[in-house]
Amino acid sequence: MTDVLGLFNYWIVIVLMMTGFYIVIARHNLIKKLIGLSVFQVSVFLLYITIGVVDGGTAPIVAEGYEVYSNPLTSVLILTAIVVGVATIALGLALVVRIQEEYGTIEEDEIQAQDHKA
Amino acid sequence: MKNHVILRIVTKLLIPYILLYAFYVQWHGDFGPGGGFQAGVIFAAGIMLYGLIFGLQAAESAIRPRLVQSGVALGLLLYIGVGIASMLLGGGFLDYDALGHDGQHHGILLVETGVFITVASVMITIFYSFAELIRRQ
Amino acid sequence: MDGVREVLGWLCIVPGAMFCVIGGIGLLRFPEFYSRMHAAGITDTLGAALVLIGLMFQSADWTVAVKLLVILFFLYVTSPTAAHALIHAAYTSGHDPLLADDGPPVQEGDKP
Amino acid sequence: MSGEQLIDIVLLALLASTAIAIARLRNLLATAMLTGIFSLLGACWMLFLDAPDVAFTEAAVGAGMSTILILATLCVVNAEEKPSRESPIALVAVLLTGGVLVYGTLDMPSYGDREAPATTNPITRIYLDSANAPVEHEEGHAAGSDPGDGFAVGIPNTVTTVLASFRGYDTMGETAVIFTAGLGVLMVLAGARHRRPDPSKEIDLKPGDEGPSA
Repeated sequence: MTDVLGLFNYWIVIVLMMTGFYIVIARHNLIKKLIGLSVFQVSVFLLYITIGVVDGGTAPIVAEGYEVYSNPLTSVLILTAIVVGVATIALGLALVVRIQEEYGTIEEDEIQAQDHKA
Repeated sequence: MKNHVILRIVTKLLIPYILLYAFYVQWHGDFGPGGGFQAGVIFAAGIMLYGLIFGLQAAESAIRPRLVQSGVALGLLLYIGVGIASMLLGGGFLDYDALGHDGQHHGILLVETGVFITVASVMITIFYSFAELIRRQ
Repeated sequence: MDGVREVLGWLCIVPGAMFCVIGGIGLLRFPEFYSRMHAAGITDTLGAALVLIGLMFQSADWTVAVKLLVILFFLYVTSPTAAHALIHAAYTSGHDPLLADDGPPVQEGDKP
Repeated sequence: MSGEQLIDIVLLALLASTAIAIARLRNLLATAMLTGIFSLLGACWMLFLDAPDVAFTEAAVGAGMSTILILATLCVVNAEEKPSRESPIALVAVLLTGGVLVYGTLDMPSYGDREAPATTNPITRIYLDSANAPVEHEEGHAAGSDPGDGFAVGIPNTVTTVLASFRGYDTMGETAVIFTAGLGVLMVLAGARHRRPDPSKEIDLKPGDEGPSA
């Protein structure tokens, strides 16, 4: 088998990704779907950071006495992604509040039932 | 939340340190981990703590919703203003070398302050609008 | 001097870690909410404090030690308050504690 | 099995178990708390992977802000997740995609080795060198204009340098995203203030057609 320890990180990231994916698909509660989405996002962040790691390297802050640094580029990408992720989650939650006000429920199947009826 | 004496005293003790830490994170972003986003979120968390413990009225009188909503646009304006300024001074858009001798330093600090204002104001407006809904219920 | 600091550091970190483990086990084993909160309290205050003090001994230079001291102060103020807020909220929302003469606790076979 | 790998595996196991607990739990309040714990564990793991800036943001934003937002929504909505029949198709689809992804990672570089293309790429070296080279070049030398000899920014924290100086335009776009998200929440929720709290009394909530919630 290829070195399990080396690829172990990626497999766990995939497990997290699939759990988030499952929550978004299988659960009918809208808030649960948003939480599933944020789980999925965190796993993508961890995937990028795992790619950027260098053995024996320190944080990408240049200081005397340290020569090997981990990759700063992946960190920058993820910094942007985290904040955008929270912005979208906040908007999604505001919409959930409005949906609950209009439909009286946040279960996806009940909402669809009301839509077909109206 | 009025009768929590211990919580009120501890928050009165902690909030100055939280806000001070937010500014430290903001301006220390060049040398250590930190920057505009984290500082904005920490600042907003300090205000939210104040709002939760001392009530929405106290928080809204401390930081007016009008001021915060203008802060949302102000931060972005500051960011784009730095870009335009560097264009007027001869460099390209958002090219901080044109801002003078130590242009990179000043440019990055100004830009991070713009991000700080926008992120802090957005998080506080979201908190105010949710708290408004809870209070109306 | 460094050897002594190193040993002192480990002398603090290992018991701190042990207290955290004990707190965790207490969290699982105790029958109901209030005793569990007591166990969680141990992990927060004593375990974390000992680990922090141990790290202070082992820190390379003074700035790191001062930062750890500030963290210790912050932890000493927030974690008991958090525990207080949690228990106060539980008590006011009518979650009454399991007293000694209440007979067998929730799970059978466990002596209260 | 060095000590570091042990910490790595324990943190990953905690992360995976928290994610599975989030998937299985019915009680929304407990799920909100678990999301906070999940983000905090993610932040711990990012710190372990030598990315302190990202760990800082993930902890402040993920554990702090999104948990507060979800709790606020739960306060307003206070709904309980109703047990619903879960179709096995979802599980099959998830397992299938997971299997294909795992197969995909088989020839990725192993964790942290130095010959990985991401680290040996010259671009990374340029960004790292740009941080500590002292600023001595003359005016008008536009940063990033000629990546050949590298450009000096003189700020130790490479992540902030790349974020604000080299990718300044992207960060501006990102601040615009936060601006629009704040605006969106304001417009969506501010509308609630003008409607009467009691939706049953039907006045022309929506001009023309009859509101669904009558």
